[in-house]
Amino acid sequence: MSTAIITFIIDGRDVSAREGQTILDVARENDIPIPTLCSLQGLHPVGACRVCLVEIKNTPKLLPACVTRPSEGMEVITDSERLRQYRKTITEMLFSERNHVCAVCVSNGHCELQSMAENLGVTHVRVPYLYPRLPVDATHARFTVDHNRCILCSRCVRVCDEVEGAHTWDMQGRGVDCRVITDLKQPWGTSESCTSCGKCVHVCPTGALTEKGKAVAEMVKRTQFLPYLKTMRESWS
Amino acid sequence: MAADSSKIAAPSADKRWRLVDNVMRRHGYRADGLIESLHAVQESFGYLDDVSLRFVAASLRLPPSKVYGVATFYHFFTLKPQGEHTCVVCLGTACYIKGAQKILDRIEQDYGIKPGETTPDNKLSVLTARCIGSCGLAPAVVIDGTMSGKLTADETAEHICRCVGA
Amino acid sequence: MSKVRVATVWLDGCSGCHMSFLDMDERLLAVAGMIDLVYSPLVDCKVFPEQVDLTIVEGAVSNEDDLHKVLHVRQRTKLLMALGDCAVTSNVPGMRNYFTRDDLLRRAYVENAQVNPSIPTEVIPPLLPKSRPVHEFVKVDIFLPGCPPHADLIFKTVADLLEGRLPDSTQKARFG
Amino acid sequence: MIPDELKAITDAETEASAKVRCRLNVCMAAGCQSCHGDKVLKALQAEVASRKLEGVEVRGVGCLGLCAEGPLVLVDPEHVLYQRVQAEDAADIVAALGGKPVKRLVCSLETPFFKRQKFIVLENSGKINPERLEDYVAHRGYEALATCLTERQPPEVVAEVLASGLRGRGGAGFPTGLKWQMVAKAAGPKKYIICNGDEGDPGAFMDRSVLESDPHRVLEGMALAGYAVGADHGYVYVRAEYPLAVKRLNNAIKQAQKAGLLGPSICDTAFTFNVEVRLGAGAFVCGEETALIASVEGRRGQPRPRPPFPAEAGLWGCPTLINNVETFANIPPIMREGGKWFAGIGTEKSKGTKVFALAGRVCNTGLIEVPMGITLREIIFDIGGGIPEGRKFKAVQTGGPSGGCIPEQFLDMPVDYDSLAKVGSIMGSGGMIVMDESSCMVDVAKFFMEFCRTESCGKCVPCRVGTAQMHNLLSSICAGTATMDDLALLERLCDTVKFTSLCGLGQSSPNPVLTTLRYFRHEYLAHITDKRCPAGVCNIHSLAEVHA
Repeated sequence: MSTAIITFIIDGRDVSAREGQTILDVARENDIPIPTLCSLQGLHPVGACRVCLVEIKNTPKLLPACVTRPSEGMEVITDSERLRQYRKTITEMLFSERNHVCAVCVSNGHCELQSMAENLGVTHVRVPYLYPRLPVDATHARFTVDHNRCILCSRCVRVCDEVEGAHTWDMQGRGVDCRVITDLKQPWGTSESCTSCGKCVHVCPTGALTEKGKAVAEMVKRTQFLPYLKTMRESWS
Repeated sequence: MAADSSKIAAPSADKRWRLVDNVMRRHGYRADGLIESLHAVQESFGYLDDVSLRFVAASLRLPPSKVYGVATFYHFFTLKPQGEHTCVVCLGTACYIKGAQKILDRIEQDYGIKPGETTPDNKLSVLTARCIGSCGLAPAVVIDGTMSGKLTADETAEHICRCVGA
Repeated sequence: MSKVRVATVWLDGCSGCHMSFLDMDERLLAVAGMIDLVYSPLVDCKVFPEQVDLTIVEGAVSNEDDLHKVLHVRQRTKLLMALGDCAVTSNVPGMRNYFTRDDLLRRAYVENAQVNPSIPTEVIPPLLPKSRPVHEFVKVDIFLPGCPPHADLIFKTVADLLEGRLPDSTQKARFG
Repeated sequence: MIPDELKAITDAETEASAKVRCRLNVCMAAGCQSCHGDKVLKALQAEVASRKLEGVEVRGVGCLGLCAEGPLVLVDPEHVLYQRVQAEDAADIVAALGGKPVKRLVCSLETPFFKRQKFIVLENSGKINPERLEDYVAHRGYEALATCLTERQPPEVVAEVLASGLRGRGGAGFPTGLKWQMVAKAAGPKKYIICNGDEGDPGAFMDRSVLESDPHRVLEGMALAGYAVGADHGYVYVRAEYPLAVKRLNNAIKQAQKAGLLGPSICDTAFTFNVEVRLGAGAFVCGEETALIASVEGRRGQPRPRPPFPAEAGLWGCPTLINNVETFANIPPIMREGGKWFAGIGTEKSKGTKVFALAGRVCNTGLIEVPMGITLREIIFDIGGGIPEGRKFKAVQTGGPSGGCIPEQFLDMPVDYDSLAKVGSIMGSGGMIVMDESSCMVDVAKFFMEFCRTESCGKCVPCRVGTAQMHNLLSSICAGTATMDDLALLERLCDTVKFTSLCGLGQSSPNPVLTTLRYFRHEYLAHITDKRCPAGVCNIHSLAEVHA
């Protein structure tokens, strides 16, 4: 079966996409950086964090690169003053939403939110901090969930459902009251469905999910297993 | 049917579980019957608790977290038992323009409860609705399932007093 | 050429940013040659002077004294720099913000007190309801996050300012 | 059921009604029921029975429109409308039959409220008993379905809808015919029809009224859609907050199934169409197509990015046609009278009529249907009877939390999709809330933002955090504690949320703020700089409190 090839333009460069590829996939293949938070290779994209929005010529709407498929001749702009401003504001919104105290976080230096801010030149947060009171659940033998540092990207929910197949995690409530939960919102340590595989910890972009007893320098997340598992399973089935 | 052969036993002998099970069976114990099933639980028991959520999750073969996620996403569902009497104040635009907030303030003043709360003696719960579609009669309140329109804060207070006192 | 009048202010912070400032080491000599340090915890001066060219603020605004000070300082300063995460984000001082002021004081001065448990009413300035970053109260011209910001970054920023340039906005500075 | 059988029902109904000398139509829609219309119905029935009157029929009908004056009773053939009827009035009303009407209860039908309306969607509303299939059939119900199934091919049905120029009545106004065409062309052995009755706008009750007053019309519209696009299964998604509408809809589905108008081999053709009711559970965002699909599938009602559009991949990945209640209700008359007839009503780009729920600070609150292109002034001051208590008009809010507040200077603007969009609002589903000088526009913006904040699904960052932040800023403006910097931040957040949110709810959530900022900026400034609420609504903190 021949695969259709689509040629289009990203930031003035001619690029080509195989069928099924998203703008983000093609940009990565061509070393064109597009910031992302909720997207992770090996998980279904959800288009939720909105930092990967790109401009498409002659389209009034901004579209998320992680789910948008290119069409022939499409002209994509991944970086503009307007996009930078939106990305900055969205990042600031995330910092304001919960209690991200980088200085005392075990993920300090390995955090995707922190480096997003650094790369976008976010030197301060212009929207008022909301300072919600949120719990830390350390009932699991090996892992901790700190809701103060969660950005609700749903990577943990997806990896647990799509890859591990346990579906221990889900999201409760809605709006700013959303919270990731295990089983019936019970302490993680009492979850009957959790297999303690730790995939959720390693896909978590921030210090919300961490391993117990790890020092700052040690708590580096490893996500390489994901595309590998995915390939293995595809070849298996 | 495969689902029937491994049917999940009801949590207790309470006959209301049969009503819940009927709804789930009507939907073939399929996942898409989840919201309808939760409606059935709430209609039968007044609220959703861990026992009923686990029962529904097991019957529909759904992860508990997913059921909990759905139950908390929809504001029509409540995970707390309600008081003996309920007063739903509509907060649709028309009702808001015509003073629904004053009614809520009055209830708070009289009973010390805010929307979503129940009095300590468990007599009265006050809730809000985003719009009950009775805008022509704004402001509207639903007391123990009966809708009344065009009420002032005083009239509502009297009305509640009659219901709770009775 | 007259020297640039510089002040540093210490609000609710650990003084680590001031330490990092001192970590400029030998470069301090070069800086010292160009500035007049008119007010600072590092010098003996009780009154914040008028017409300060640059004020570097460390720490979050947590109590009434902090608030009064930062408003006063802003009035007398041309350029105001928020130095470090406490000044920029409220950082660790802000971690008390999920508790009410009363709960916090009771915990600190009553429940955890060994002797004479009572909430102080004198000497200690009253806490604001929340500990907040400086820019939520006054205009801040330059932000330098970090806990603490690295001495090199402080030097580069200060050097830029002393040479009359606004600091390079693309330079990487990060929280934490 | 075949066309001849439908005709037999019609004939039987005509014959039966010939024996009826006099008919008392009691409004049994939720509005009138809530002010004890059901007791009026019972009292009238008892009165007629006790007097052993022959040829007098007392029956419940759908919405008569003027909800503000309910309970309403319409007496035919005299065509006298009684308002604010109580059970105690039954004796007087029955005694007056055939003679002089009961003066103290009469509501004139010669007012603009009734005269200026044009009924297509509501043509049967208040005329038929919504709980009887026969009554609907006698009013040419299911005629269009029977004719189309036996005489016309599906593409012809789509062509008729295209020719009508009908646009979606749920909010965005996408051309209905195009949508049908997309689904009809989509490949797939299985397709679905969804009727969106998740009328979530606070201040809107059009769908509720249609479902309560004429449920078969919606089912017929759905079946026609199913035939046109090749779907054999439909879902009606109704708010659980509308128990009466749900009851009548379920009743109508059962009747239609029994009569062979739903189910297998409809009208003795190969066409099969089943309809199921799905209850909403209180989530405004489920009015958004993809969230609605998630909800029908039993999941959290969170939208997903489009494309793919539901017309290509909707319910369980199958091509799915989603239209709202009012859109489907327009279909039977379009099929009966022709697309050309429909296109002759309304304006060039907005055809037909629109049902509005008129509410707020206006004399005649209730449900109205008007031709597109009528002006706001005609609606509010003629049909609505103007502002009560001699107060002054300030703004009219259309489109709910996704719409905007339109000030006096645009009152003479025609009501159509494009004109409303031009002034920063939207047609929306048809909520129309009138506000007078006693409303503070900042407070109104805050009200809508509070709504969006609690209805935000939480999936995308700008809507989840942005609506909460904007609500906080609006609250502090209302409290008199905000600065001009806060106002600038509010405007920046509006822009970010509008252009970066995932779905329509988020993208349009700043609209009430943007329109009030555009037309009532002075009210914002009064709160911020003068620490004063011009309407006297907001509880402004004194300066001393602010500094404390």
